[in-house]
Order: sequence, then structure tokens, then C-alpha cells
Amino acid sequence: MSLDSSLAIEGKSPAQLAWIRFKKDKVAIVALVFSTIIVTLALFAPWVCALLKIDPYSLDNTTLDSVGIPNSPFGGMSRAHPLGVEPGTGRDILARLIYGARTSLTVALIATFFTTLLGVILGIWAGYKRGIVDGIIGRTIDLLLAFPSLLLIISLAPVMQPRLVSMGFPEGNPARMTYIILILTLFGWTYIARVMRGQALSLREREFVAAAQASGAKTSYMIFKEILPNLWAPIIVYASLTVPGYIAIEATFSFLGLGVVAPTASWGGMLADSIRYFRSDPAYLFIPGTALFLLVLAFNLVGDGLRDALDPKGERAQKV
Amino acid sequence: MSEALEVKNLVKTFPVGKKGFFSKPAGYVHAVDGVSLAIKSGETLGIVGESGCGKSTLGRVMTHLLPATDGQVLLNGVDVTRAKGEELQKLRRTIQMIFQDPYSSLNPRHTVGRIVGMPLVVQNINPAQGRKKRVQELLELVGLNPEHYNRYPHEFSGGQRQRIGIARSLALEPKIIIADEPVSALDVSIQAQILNLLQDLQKQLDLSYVFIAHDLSVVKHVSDRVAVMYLGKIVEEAGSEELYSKPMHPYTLALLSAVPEPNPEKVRQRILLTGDVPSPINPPSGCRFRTRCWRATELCATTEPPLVQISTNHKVACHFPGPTPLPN
Amino acid sequence: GGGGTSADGSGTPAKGGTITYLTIAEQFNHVDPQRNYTGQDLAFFGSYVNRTLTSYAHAEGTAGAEVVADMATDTGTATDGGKTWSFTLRDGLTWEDGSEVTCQDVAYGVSRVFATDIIVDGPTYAISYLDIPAGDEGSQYPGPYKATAEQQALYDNAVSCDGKTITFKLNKVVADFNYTVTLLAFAPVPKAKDTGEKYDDAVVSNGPYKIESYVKAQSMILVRNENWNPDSDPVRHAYPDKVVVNFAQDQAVIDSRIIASSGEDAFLVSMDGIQPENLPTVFGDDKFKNRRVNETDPYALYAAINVNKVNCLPVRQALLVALDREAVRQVAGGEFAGDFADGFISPTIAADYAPNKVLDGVQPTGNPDAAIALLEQAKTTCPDVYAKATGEGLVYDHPDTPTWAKNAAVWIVSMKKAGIVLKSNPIEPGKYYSVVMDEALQGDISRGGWAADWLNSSTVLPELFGEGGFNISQNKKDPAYAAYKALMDEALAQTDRAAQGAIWKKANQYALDQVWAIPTFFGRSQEFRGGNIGGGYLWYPFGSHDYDALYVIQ
Amino acid sequence: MARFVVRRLAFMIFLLAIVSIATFLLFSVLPVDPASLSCGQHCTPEKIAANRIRLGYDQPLINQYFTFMKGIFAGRSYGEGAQAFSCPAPSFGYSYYRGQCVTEMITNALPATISLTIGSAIIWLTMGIGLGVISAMNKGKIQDRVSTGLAIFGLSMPTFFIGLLLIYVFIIWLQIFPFPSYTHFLDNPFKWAQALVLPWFTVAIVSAALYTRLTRDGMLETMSEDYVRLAIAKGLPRRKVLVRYVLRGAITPIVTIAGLDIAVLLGGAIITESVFGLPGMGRLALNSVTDSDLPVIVGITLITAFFVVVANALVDILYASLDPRVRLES
Amino acid sequence: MSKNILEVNNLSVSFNTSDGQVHAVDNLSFNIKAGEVLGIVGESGSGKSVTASAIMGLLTSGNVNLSGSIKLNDFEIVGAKDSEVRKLRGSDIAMVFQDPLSSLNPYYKIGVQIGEAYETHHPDASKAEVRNKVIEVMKKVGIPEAERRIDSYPHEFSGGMRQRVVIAIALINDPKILIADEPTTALDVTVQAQILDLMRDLQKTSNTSIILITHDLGVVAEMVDRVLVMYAGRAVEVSDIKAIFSAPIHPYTKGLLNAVRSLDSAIREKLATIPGTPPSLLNIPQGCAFNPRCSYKQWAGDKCLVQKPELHEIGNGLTACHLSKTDIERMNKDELPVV
Ligand SMILES: Nc1ncnc2c1ncn2[C@@H]1O[C@H](COP(=O)(O)OP(=O)(O)OP(=O)(O)O)[C@@H](O)[C@H]1O
Ligand SMILES: Nc1ncnc2c1ncn2[C@@H]1O[C@H](COP(=O)(O)OP(=O)(O)OP(=O)(O)O)[C@@H](O)[C@H]1O
Ligand SMILES: [Mg+2]
Ligand SMILES: [Mg+2]
Repeated sequence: MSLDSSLAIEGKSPAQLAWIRFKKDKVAIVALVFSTIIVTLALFAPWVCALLKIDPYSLDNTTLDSVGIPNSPFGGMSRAHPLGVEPGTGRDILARLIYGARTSLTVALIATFFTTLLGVILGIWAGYKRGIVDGIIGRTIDLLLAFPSLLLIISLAPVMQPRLVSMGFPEGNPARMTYIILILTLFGWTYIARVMRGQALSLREREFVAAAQASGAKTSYMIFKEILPNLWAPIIVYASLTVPGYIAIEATFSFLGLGVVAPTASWGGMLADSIRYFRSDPAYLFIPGTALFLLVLAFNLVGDGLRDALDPKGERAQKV
Repeated sequence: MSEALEVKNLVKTFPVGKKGFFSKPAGYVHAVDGVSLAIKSGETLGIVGESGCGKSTLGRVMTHLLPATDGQVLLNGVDVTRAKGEELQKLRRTIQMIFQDPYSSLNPRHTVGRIVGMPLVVQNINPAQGRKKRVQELLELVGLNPEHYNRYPHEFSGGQRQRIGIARSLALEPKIIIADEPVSALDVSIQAQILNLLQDLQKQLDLSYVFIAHDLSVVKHVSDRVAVMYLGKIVEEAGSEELYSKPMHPYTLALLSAVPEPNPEKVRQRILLTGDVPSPINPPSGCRFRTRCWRATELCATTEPPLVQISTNHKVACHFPGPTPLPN
Repeated sequence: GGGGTSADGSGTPAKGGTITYLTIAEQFNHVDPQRNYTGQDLAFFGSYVNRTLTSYAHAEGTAGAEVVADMATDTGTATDGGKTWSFTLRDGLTWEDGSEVTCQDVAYGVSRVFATDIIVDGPTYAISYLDIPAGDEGSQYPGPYKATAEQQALYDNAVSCDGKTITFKLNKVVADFNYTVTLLAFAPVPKAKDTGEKYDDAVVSNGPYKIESYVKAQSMILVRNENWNPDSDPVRHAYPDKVVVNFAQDQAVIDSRIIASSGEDAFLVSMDGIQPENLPTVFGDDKFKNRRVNETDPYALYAAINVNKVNCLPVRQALLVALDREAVRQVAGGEFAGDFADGFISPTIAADYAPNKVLDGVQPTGNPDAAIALLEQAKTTCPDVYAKATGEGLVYDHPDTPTWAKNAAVWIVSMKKAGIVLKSNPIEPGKYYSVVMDEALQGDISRGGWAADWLNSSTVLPELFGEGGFNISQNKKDPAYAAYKALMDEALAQTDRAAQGAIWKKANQYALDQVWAIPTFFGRSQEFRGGNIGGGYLWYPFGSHDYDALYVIQ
Repeated sequence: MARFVVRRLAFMIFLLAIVSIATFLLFSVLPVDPASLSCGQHCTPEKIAANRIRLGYDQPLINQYFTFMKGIFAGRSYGEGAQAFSCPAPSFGYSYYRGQCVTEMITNALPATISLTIGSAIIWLTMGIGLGVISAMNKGKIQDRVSTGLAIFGLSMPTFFIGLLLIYVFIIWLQIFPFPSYTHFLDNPFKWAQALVLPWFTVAIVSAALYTRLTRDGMLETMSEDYVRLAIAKGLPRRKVLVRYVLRGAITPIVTIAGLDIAVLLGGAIITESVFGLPGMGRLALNSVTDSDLPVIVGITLITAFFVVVANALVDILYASLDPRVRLES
Repeated sequence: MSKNILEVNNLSVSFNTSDGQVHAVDNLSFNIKAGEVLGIVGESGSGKSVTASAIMGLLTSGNVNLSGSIKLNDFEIVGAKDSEVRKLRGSDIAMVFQDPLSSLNPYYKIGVQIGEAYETHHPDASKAEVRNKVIEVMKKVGIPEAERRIDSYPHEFSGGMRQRVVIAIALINDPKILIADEPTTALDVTVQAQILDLMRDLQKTSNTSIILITHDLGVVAEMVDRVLVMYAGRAVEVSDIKAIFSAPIHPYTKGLLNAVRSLDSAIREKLATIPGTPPSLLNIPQGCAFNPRCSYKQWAGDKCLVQKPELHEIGNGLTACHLSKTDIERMNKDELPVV
């Protein structure tokens, strides 16, 4: 007896269904396009800058007055410098933004990758195994949460960076970026791990897990083949929401002087510098600030859209 | 008929109220408390009882999904509860499980082909004709279109999903299948389909079933023998005919009388038990049913009645067994 | 203080009122006179709290560089060709508790300098000048806290009291020792009140004001020292009734409040100059003309070259000529940052300053072509350094702040024009000097700045390129050093000031010829105060306010 | 319940011990030598060695740890003879760089931080929960869109940028506020508030955004609970259902997170305090890092960890005492 | 017979979801008289609970499309102001939900949760009055030691006791209609028997009308006077209880009854089945929704594939089937051949 006729629903994989939902979200699509543009600009920064005839390093004293403030309005915006120039040096802000985005995105994306990797593995492991493994991972999370992470990050930077160099990371920016990535991963994994643990805890109660166990599946099979595939949605969602957070944090670090070294551009560094020119050159605050805000916003919106598409919740909520 | 599976004095407890690494549990749930059973090959043993009486736990210990606290589960003379590694892996091929919830028992991210083929993969079995072919055969066997190999579970209805689960349990060509409430989550019209399928498969493949359910009428349809559980213990065990026509344990009596009859013309006399099933953490002393039993005396509080053979095909654990329905 | 909001900073000196200073600092570096060694702190405590045997005149311009008698009756008597100096205390000198300031108090104060485990950070002229035998490390005398009787005798022999006269026996001729004793390290301390380490929190005043409270990161309040005897003090004016210092202020906040100068804010004085972005505002508007100061200060700014690493004169010369000093100055604030420097001796030390010729051919914006030519030379004479400078790159040390990061960028860009590769090495600001002074950690080029301890290049040139403690050019192994050392020795032994000045000028030229460091500009300071405060000028010896001269306009 | 409290407190103490050990170990790897920090110019290795002995850094780490822990309970004295001085209990060490007891520095910094924390917590909780409630109640409608839109805007603003923006807009451009200069509440409550308004909002905006989301999601989740459906079926007025059922169910995770957030803030809002120049814990921390002032860093780390761990325990206990299922367990 | 107290006419409910429109209830009409017990049966997802929610006026969220009319004692619920409907809820119509565990708020004492229902509709009642009323109703639903247990929390109650609490909440204001949505599905048979017994007693003493929603035909047989059978959001048959068991007038009802097991059936007897599965509500078959599973459809020609059958009277019952009256009678007697 075949039951073909009753199979009325058209076959769509869960990913296809999510994509259909995502496409309906106009805001998310715009944000996705925007983020993609920024990522592309950053990726091809040298070509983009060459095309626009701008350069992030060359000084342009002609645009500055005697104390180093841009001598034309709106932070010295002109055809040669579309978003104006940096006070003190006359370097092109647009070019510095494009190059700065490289740093931000590299750090944010790599750190997100490792954070997610660590969080997912430890979280699922804890949730699936429970018992002692869960206990140890849980206590580690408690411990990490108890520390003032920002303080530790900035106070440990001077010791950890040379250690990275001695471990073979090139001195200067690579070591600094590696440190930030490492430290973000170290403190960042807990959140995603807790989400994953919760999910794994509930998944392990599902009968398909018992079915695989009853057939003799090993732990690694259970975690990677049975449980993990069910967590792609939350993984993608949380990873995509981690990126904007990390972009902001990277900027915060460079704002505090932990970021890349001169003359490499960084968004946070520009903002830290802009404080001294509040009154005379507010454009220098607004342009990098707005750029940072828009990039973080765009990534956040994409993440949100993904969440709505992949993990639709609250649809059944009762109107009160 | 030979004995396919034998359960001897099986005990399973769960610690409760354990909060940290170092703390002691506040108590233990006596989920299964000294159960002995035997399943002959080709036979269906029904296990009924109210929620929380330990049916699922019993099933899970039998398949080594849970370690036993004490006792044995003998399969071809090997104790499943102590088996490890290779040996356990082999035993798993003989004894498989069908689950209650057709929604949670299939991995939503896997295709039907992958779900049904999973046991072959984890057991590293490569059938001569290839895994895909074998899976398609299985699908056909349970009445599904083999073309559905690449579809996802969410594209199927509850009944069809349950068929997929059954196909999966057959992949390793087991001898014994533990079916834990396989139809409770299905609609009536679908339940019939699945029950019929299970019966057909049994004949075709010479399977033994342990059929767990809380619904006495379902059990009646499929079982050769029925065991009634109450708070982790078997209180009565008999051939189906015998049990339904001549129940001896007051609990069985009450259970049978409580089943609503789908016939408005027929008014059955009903034994209304008072109260609920007591907590399995602190089960009553003596006979566990005494707190709800109309026949209970002092004796029941002090002495636990053993499960005794009262006729060739009938065991009961009661100090005052008898078919008298009415409390008086 | 009183009300008026329209005050424009002009008035006549008068007593009374409260002056409130704002600073971004969390606290004074040191309050303990023996540990006090930064220009601003010396000027502040020298004006208000601590009196020394001699001090600088409270006067504008070069007049302020003149040493005058303070606690002493005159500016000291040198005997033995300048190897023995004695000073006699005036009558009526008192501590804040009314007791008399004795000669022993002065001797005790100076002795504390030797307790180098506790009395840290202060100048150590006492140790290097006083005639006390040297031990394995430093002096045989370990300071008053640990000294045995014999050790104390060594000190008492070098510094002795005879009634009110104190005599210092020196181990060499120090022609300007009466300038040395202007340092607060030579201030008296009452032995009975010395609390060692904790003396840094509360000192006993012998000046016109005493410390009423001092809460770090918050405020210090000074009130009149009723036991200060004005008759004994011809130097200080002691105008305000009360002096308040508010710490841990935001630079932007300080500027904004003083620019507005409204209400109570008219009584504010900034201790930190003006941030660059406000310079156009403050100096572009005449309404601030009585409230602002823009003067050359005693600092010479430069970038030291680690000569051990860059031991190749043509490369150093290439660095010197390639630098776009215009851009460097632009980052620091343009013309407000200072004038282009042509050496290491600031024109404020008029006696020793002479214009140098070396930089004449180099435009302020740098001369890459000349640099390239010099590098060509280096290619053959010192290929290793050449390779590093044009390949792997030279390391440029600078403090890790936005401004210095930009400074580094300017260096990198201007060197690049000449084909020189520079790598930035940002160092935590708080640790900058301890890092660059450690040769193992220092890069190839390190920024620096230095001002004379008193108006004599003896506190500059030996420090920067000689045996002094601030030599970050690491030039002692340079073959050219021997000639320089000879000049130093000659100058230090020279008691005739004019002749000495001539030698300093030569040495200055010599250091520049060897390009042990690249001078950038002679610092310029801006000071700023509220409309109800008068009397501000840049006090020459310290490059800061003359705190004593500031008064509340009544 | 009593058993639960005891156990939770025991775990808290255990965690504190671990945290203090971890902190000690962590900072022992710093290349900073506190002995050389107090040595000044013209330092020699001998002097540093002598200093090290004087300050106790010559001791094995474990002894240093116990001396430190003892100091917390019994106070600690440094040096000997006439030059000795001491930091009374609870002593978190002594900063040679600043010449001050760490405890004193922290107590000086706490008022500003507490003012910042409490003020901003009030703002973000009311704003966040308020918007969250509005949003959840009007799911899908314009109010919801606006609230969630605001939330995502807030979330996308890095704290330091908000701070800078507020300074620019309200101080420099509109000149509504003077440049903040922190005054103690008791000295002048008005100036106190005036200096804190912008920092409050700076801290509050990001958190408010987060709490809007938390509240909204939590409420929507509770709204799909059966007991809410039954409450509606009883005919309870809307307000009552919202407050007693929906909010009551949604508030618990918010309380936990708020407890933690507030505790973390009490350890200092590094960014906000440094942007606004508030003399609080965060700024103290940042300055100490810049100065490599190890004892202060250790002190602040421990204090912050202490706040977090204690807050966590308190929240757990509060949580349990609010939940009858736990309360009645034993 | 007495007057209808509830009249539902042409009720249609659909939900807009991200996957498309879900037609949960389609053109449903039925009524109920005072003191009557109406059973609504149907397979999972056939729209039973949605119908109940519609009557309670609970379908107000943004993604619901609701049309038709629901009249309670001549008061129109569809489109009424929320505040008006709120007054009815819990007083005139009360509801008991399936899961007694999740229906009670874990944070409040059960006395409070019961009392609330009374206070809301009797704002002037004093505390003591409310308390007495609560104890009274608790006793009525058979909760022992009501005076003591009024201060217990839900988790201290067993499943059966909790369901009694939920029923007490429903009954405290003497509602005219009680909607019980699968009130015993989550309970064990022995407990189910207790609860059914209780409901039967209460119904008899207070003459409340009950809408009993269930998919257990055994429960229906024991409890109700009249049955409404739903399939894919539509009513397919409305008949008296006895009639439906003896002579179902819709092929679906017939199939359902055949598939039901009872304790009387023989051991290991093969069950009759309805082939296929219920349709997805996103994609209801054209014509009669049951047609793909119907064994008699060729007797009605092509109609079944194109035209939705309307409810019409056959004998004492209503059916929505294109089969002619004679064919239905033949079907009853198993004379109509199955294909
Ligand atoms: N992992 C576990 N930890 C603690 N207690 C458990 C666990 N699994 C089951 N129990 C308890 O053991 C008892 C028996 O549970 P089991 O699931 O076997 O009952 P059941 O008869 O299958 O009930 P149901 O009909 O509800 O499925 C119950 O009281 C249950 O709460
Ligand atoms: N709020 C909602 N949003 C979208 N779809 C809904 C909503 N509520 C119910 N549905 C859908 O409406 C259909 C009918 O649901 P309903 O709950 O009435 O079924 P039921 O007959 O009560 O089934 P069961 O026996 O499983 O309780 C289902 O397909 C369900 O998915
Ligand atoms: Mg079970
Ligand atoms: Mg339902």
C-alpha cells in the first residue's frame, strides 16, 4: 500500500523554507546588501582606493590651517577627499574608513568563527553528556562571568602580545589582532555555549537520540551527526549576532588604544582621536561614528532577520 | 516457542534532588523495582500501567538505553545490562525500539533515507545490494513510497512518520522490538493502520514484541500476553484472553472498568479508585496498591505480596486476588 | 572669591579669595619635597609650601631665571674654588606648627635623598655632589633611616651646621651649586615629623600655605599657614587665602569651563595648558588676551636615535634631513607647539644657546632628495644599517596615544619619501620612559623631551648624551663619543659661566653633527585661566605658571 | 529553602576562593615588577631586590596569596620601624605607584560608580521593560516596530560613540548641560545629577535596548503559556493578566540578568567613566592599567568578581524564594 | 425543547502564517441548548480547539481572520468590544483546558487562582466571601480538605487534583456554558474516570451546557447528548449520540467508528482503517475535503472532487456528504460496496 496521493505538501528543505521567510524581510535584505558592500569594499580596499584616487596614509597639509584643523567646512570634504580629512595630518578619511573596515571585519569575523566553534562544541558536549562534563564547563562559565573581562583584556595585553610574538606571530598588528581575537574567543564563547547547552539538553530528550543510541551510535556520531545538524539555525543566528557585537568591541578596543598600530587605520582609533577636535571639527566624530554605527546596525539587522527566518518564535503567542 | 528475552529481577532507580558535584541525592525514584518477565519468540507481550509506573524505563533498560541498577536482561544467554563494546553493539542488532512520538523520534534535519539507514551506518553494515536499496526495501515494507528517500520528516504526516520509525527499527533485522506507546500520539484512524502494520510485520518477519501502552484496548488488540504494572512492579501477568476475561488483581479490575466504552448503549459498572498513583520516591509499604485498594487490610501494609502463579497462564501479586469487581 | 562674571583677567594684585586649579592628573607626582622633580610640581610647592635656601625670582621673563635668597640670607658663599658652599638661615623661619626651622632640619631633609629605597624619583644631585665616599652602588651613606653611627658621621662631615649656617662639602667644583639648592630636594624636613614613605601624602609646610587636605584623584586644599612669617620671606607674595586643586578632570571640561569662565568658573586656572582644538578659540579672540599665555618653555623636543643600533652616520643624517618637521609640528598643534629646533639647548638658556647651521639647507618639510643621496653613501659605508633602514625597517618608539600615533604616522610617511622604512612601536604611556631607557626594549628611534633643571646646560647635555641618567641615544660606544666626553668634562669644571657657555654651544653643535638625536621643536606652552584671576605668566625656570604670582582680582 | 540558601552561599564562597586564586595566578604572569615600580629613577637590581623583600614579593606566590587574603580580613602593614605604615582591614593591598591603600582608592571611587550604576539601572530598567511591554502587547503593530527598531538602534551604538554623541549634542551643540564635573551627592545633589545625566543615558541606552528585547521575547513566550490562556478565559482584566501573569512570568530571567549587569557595572563602567571623566572604579581601573599599577588592578578585579559572584548568589536565592516550587522543596 | 443558548453560524477562521494561510475552521454552524452536552470530535488539527477559542473570543491576535457569527444568548461575540467579551468570559462561558499542569500559574496559590475568577466578576465581594466561595467550589469538585489546600501551590497537587482546580475555576461563577477542551486526555484512565464522573454530576446538578471536545469516542459515548464531527475545519456530521454509534450518516464517521477498538473486540483482531491521512490545512483538497480518503466517493459521481458538500438533514441528523439518502442508508447497513 503506497500513500503517495496524500503527500500533498510540496517538498522544501528547512533551509529553503527559511530563505523564503528571509526574503520577505525587506529590512534584512537591505542590511544584507549594505553589509556585503562594506565587506567587498574592505576586501578590495587597495583597488577601491586607487579607483577613487585616495590614499589612507599620505599627508595633505594643504587642507589644514595653522593648528591642524581642516580649513574647509564639513571636515574638509572636497572632491579629492569625499569624506574630508583627518585633523593634524590631512589624511583622507574615506580611505582610512575603508582600510579600517578591513581590520574591524577581520577581527570580528575570525573571532566570531572561533567563538562559535568553541561555544558550540563545549555547549553541545556539556548538554549532551551532562554530569561531570557539564559541571566543569558550567563552573568555568561561572568563573569567566565573574571576571571583569574588559579590565583583564586591557591589563593582560602588554604581557600576552609579546608572548604571541615569541610564539611566532609577526610583531605589531598581527600579534595585536591575534590577541584580540583570542581574548574575544576566551570570554565570548560562554554565551553561545549556554544557548547550545540548553538546546542540546532538550534535544537529547528527543526520541531520535534514543533511537540512534539504541542502534549503537558513538558519542561523536551523536554530537556531530545527530545533534549538531539540528542546531544550525541557532548557530547561524547567534554567530550572525556576534559579528556586530565584535565589530563594536574591536572599535572599543582601538578606542582604548589596544587596537592596531600606526599608521594602520582603525575606526575606534579615529573616534578616540576625534575627542580632541569636538568643537572645531565635529565631522571627524560623526563620519567614523556613523560608519561604525551603520555597519554594526546592518549586521545586527541581518542577524535579526536570520533569527526571524530560522527560528520563528512567538507566532502562537496569545493576545492578552 | 523458545524464550527470546528474559528479564530477571530488574531494578532501576534514579537519584533525585542532586544539585551539585558533591551533594547527595535527596532520594531515589524506584522506577522499576524487581521486575521479572519472559518473552517468547514470535510473541507479543503487552505491558500496561498508568503514567509514571515505569513502563518506559523498563523498555529503555531492556534496550540498554539506560543502565540497570540491578538484575539481568538475558538475550540468548547474554546479559544485556552488563554488555559492553563489541558485544553490546551486536546485541543492539537483535533488540530494537519503536518510539511514541512520531515528531521527536525522527531527526528533522535528516532525510528519510538517512534516518532509516542510520542503524546500518552506525553498525557499519553494508548490505550486498547497497544501503540505499536496502532502505528503499524497508520503506516499501512499511507501506511508504521508496521514492520518498530524499524527503524530510516534516513533509510527512504523523502516521507516515511512525512508519518511518518502524522502518528504521527493522533495518538491523532485529528479533525483538520494544514498542513504547507506538500509537498513543496518533489519531484513531491512523492508530488502526499502524497496529495492523505491526501485526503484519510480526507475521512476515517472525518478530517478538514488547508492546508498551497505557491503553488497555490497544494492548488487547496486539498482545498474546499482558503484564500490568503498578509503581515499578508487575502486579498481574496473564494470557490476554485470561486477563481481560478474568482479572484477579483489584488494580487490573479498576483499570479495565475505567476504560470508556465507545458504545452509548452499554453501561458498564465502574470501579472508581480514589486518589492518584503515589510517588515512586516513597512508595507505600507492603502492597503498593493498598492506598487505593478497597480490599486492603493490615496485612497489605506490612507484607508485600509476591507475584505468584495461580494458573498455568496467570500470575498475580495480591493477598486477596479475585474477580469480584465491586468494592464493598 | 567674589562674584563678577565679566572680569577679563586684568587687575592689580591683591590678597584674598580662592584660586582653584584644575588638572587632568590624578595627583601630584610627589608631594614629598625630596621626591619632587617635575617642573610643575616644583613650581607649585616651591611657591606655596616649601621654602628652600635659594629660589628663583617670581618675575616674568628672564628675570624669573635669577636665583635669589629665600631661607638663606644671601645666595650662598662658595669657598675652596667652588667645592664648599655655605648658607646662613634668616631669622624668624617657622614651621606650620610654629616651631623654628633649624639648620639641622635642612641637613636632615637633604639626608633623606640618600634613602634611595624609599625616597625615589627625586633628583640625586645631593648624592653625586656631596663629598661622601661612594659605595658599591651609589653612596656609602644609606640615608637617615638605616644609617649606622659611622655612616651618619660620613654625612655629617659633608653637611654640617654651625648655628644657623649650613655648609656643604662637595666632591668637585660645582660653580652653580646655589642653583642646585633651589631644587626642593634641598628643602628642610623636621625629623620628628618625618613619616618616610607616607611623607609623600602630607608634608610639614614652612611656606605661606599648608595642606589642609589631600585626597588623591579628588582634591588638595591649601590654606594660609598662620605661622608663616612674611617678614622672613622676601620672595613670595601669598595672594589668595585658599588654594584648591581639583584632580582627575577632563581636559575638554577644563578648557570649556575656563573658556566660559562663568560664575565660580572665573576663578579657575588650568594646570594643563589648552588642548589643540581650543587654541584657535583662545588665541583668536581678544577677550581672552589677559587670560592666556603663549610662551616658549624650557623644553627641547627631539627624537633620540639609538646609536648602538643605527651606528651609521649617513643613515642618521638621512633621517635628519628626510623628516617633515612641519608635519610633525602640525600634528602637535602647529605653531602653538613650538618653534623649529636647531639643537638641544633651548633658547631659554640664553647663555648657552647659539643657532646651529646644520639644518639650514633642510626645509621644514624635509628634503627627501638629500636623504636619498645620503643613503647612497650608507649603502657602501654601512650596508647592514642601510639594509635595515630600507628593508625590514627601523623601529620608532612612541607613547600609545592618538596624538603620538599620528606623530608616528607622519614620521613613517615622510621617511617613506626618502625610501626609509619605519615601523611604529606604541608603548603604554605610563611605561614609555622605563621601556626606552632599557636598551633591550628600546627601538631604533625614540621620542624624547628634556628641560634644564636650572638654567645651565650642565643639566641638559650631560644628561642627554653623556654620563647622565637620561641618555637614550646610547651613544657611548660611538667612536665620536670620546671627543664629546672631553667637552663635557671641560665644561663641568669650568667655573666661568661665559666660558662654560661657549663649550656648551660647541658640544650642542657636535651632538647635532653626529645626529645622536633629531631635534624637532623647542616647546611652547599655553596657559589659561579664568577671568577673575590675574598675574599669569610662564615662569621661565619651570615652564609653568608662576603660582605665587597668581591672584584673585578683587 | 534554608538548605538551598546554605548550599548556594557555600558555592559562592567556593567560587570567590577560586576567583581570587585565579586572579592571583593571572596577574603573576604580568611583566610588571611592583618592586621596580616603587624604585624610581637610578634604580639598581639590588634596590629592586631589597624592595621586593620589603613589599613581600620575594615570597612564594602561595604565601603572597595568603598574606593578601589575611589582609582582607585583618588589615596589613608594610615596612618596619619608624617608617612602617598600614592599610586597615579590609585591605586589598597598597599602591606604591600612587602611595595609597588600594581599599582607600576604591572607596574613593565607589560613590561615583554607584551613582552611575543606580541611576542608569533605573533608566534602563524602566525604559527597557516599558518598551518591551509595549512591544509585546502590540506585537506586529506600529508600536512594536518602533520599539524593536529603537532597540536595534540602541544595540548597534557602541557605548563610547553614544557617550561622544551625547557630549557633542547636549554639551557642545545645544549647550543644555555644562561639561560634567562630578560632585558628591551630599555636597550638591543638583550638580551631582547634572554631571550624571548623560553618563546615565550612555550606559542605559545599550542596556535598555537589550532589556526591551528580553522583555518582549520573555513576554511573548509567557503569552503562549497555557496558564495565561486560562487567566484570560477567567475574564481577568487585561492589566491584571499582563502584570500578574505575563510580566510575572517574564520578569524572572530579567531579574537575573539585571542583577549580573548591575554587579558588573559596580566594578566600573570603564568606557563611560573615561569618556565622561567620572572619577569612578572604571576610570581608576583604566588608569591603573596605564600605570601598570598591579595592586590596584588586582584589587579592582577581585572587588568586581566579588560583586558579580555575590549578586549571582543573591539573585539565585531571590529567584528561589520567589518560586514556590523551589521555596517549598525542603 | 428549550431555547438555544449558543448559536454558531458560518464561522470561519484562518491564520496568516509565514508558510501560508491556515484554514482552521470553515463555515461551521451549530448550536447548543441549555443543559445539553455537545461533543465535538475530530482528528488532530481538525479545528476543534480553534472553534472553542473563537467562542471564548480569544482569537484577537493580528494574524487571525474571523468571520461568521457566534451568539451567546443573543449577544454577538464576533466583533464585540473586548471589554464586553471579557465580562462574559469566566462568568457566562467558562473553559477547561487539556493540560492541567500548564494551565495553572506556578507562582500563585490555588485559592488565589480560583478566587480571582470570582472576584473579577464580583468586584464587591469581600475577602471572606471570596474565600468561602472558593472553599465551597473546591468541595464541589471533590478536592478533599479544601480549607487546608486552598493555600497550596499547584505543584503540590497531582494531575487529577489540578484538573479539579481548573474545573473549579470554570464553575465558580455558575457559567451557562462550559467548554471542556480534551479535559482528560492528559490524565490516566483511572483518573479520567473520576473526572468524567465529576463532570457528569456537576452537569446534572447545575444544568450547565457543556461543549466537550475530545477525540476519544469512548468518552463521547459516555458523556454527550449530541455529537459534532469535524474534518479539516468543517462539520461533517451532527447527530444524536445513539444515532451516530448505531447509524453514522457520513463515511468519515463510519470509518472512525470502525477503527475504534473496544475492550469487547476480539484479541488480535485486525482493525478496519481509513486509508490515507488527514489533509494539511494549508492545502485542503478541492471539493469534499474527505474525498481522497473516502471509500464511497464514486457513488456520488464527480461532485466530491469539485463541490464542497453542505450540511443537510438526513433522518434526525445532519451530514455534509454528497451521497444520496438511500446510499447513506445502504452504507449504514454495510450494503454499499466499498472501492
Ligand atoms: N531520567 C530520569 N530521572 C529521574 N526520574 C526519572 C527519569 N526517567 C523516569 N523517571 C521517573 O521514573 C518513573 C517511571 O517513569 P517512566 O517514564 O518509566 O514511566 P512510564 O510508565 O513510561 O510513564 P508514561 O506513561 O508517562 O510514559 C517516573 O516517576 C519518572 O518520573
Ligand atoms: N494561532 C495559530 N496560528 C496559526 N495556526 C493555528 C493557530 N492556532 C491553530 N492553528 C492551526 O489550526 C489548525 C486547527 O487547530 P486546532 O488546535 O483547532 O486543532 P484541534 O482540532 O484542536 O486538534 P488537536 O486534537 O490536536 O487539539 C491546526 O492546523 C493548527 O496548526
Ligand atoms: Mg512512557
Ligand atoms: Mg485541540
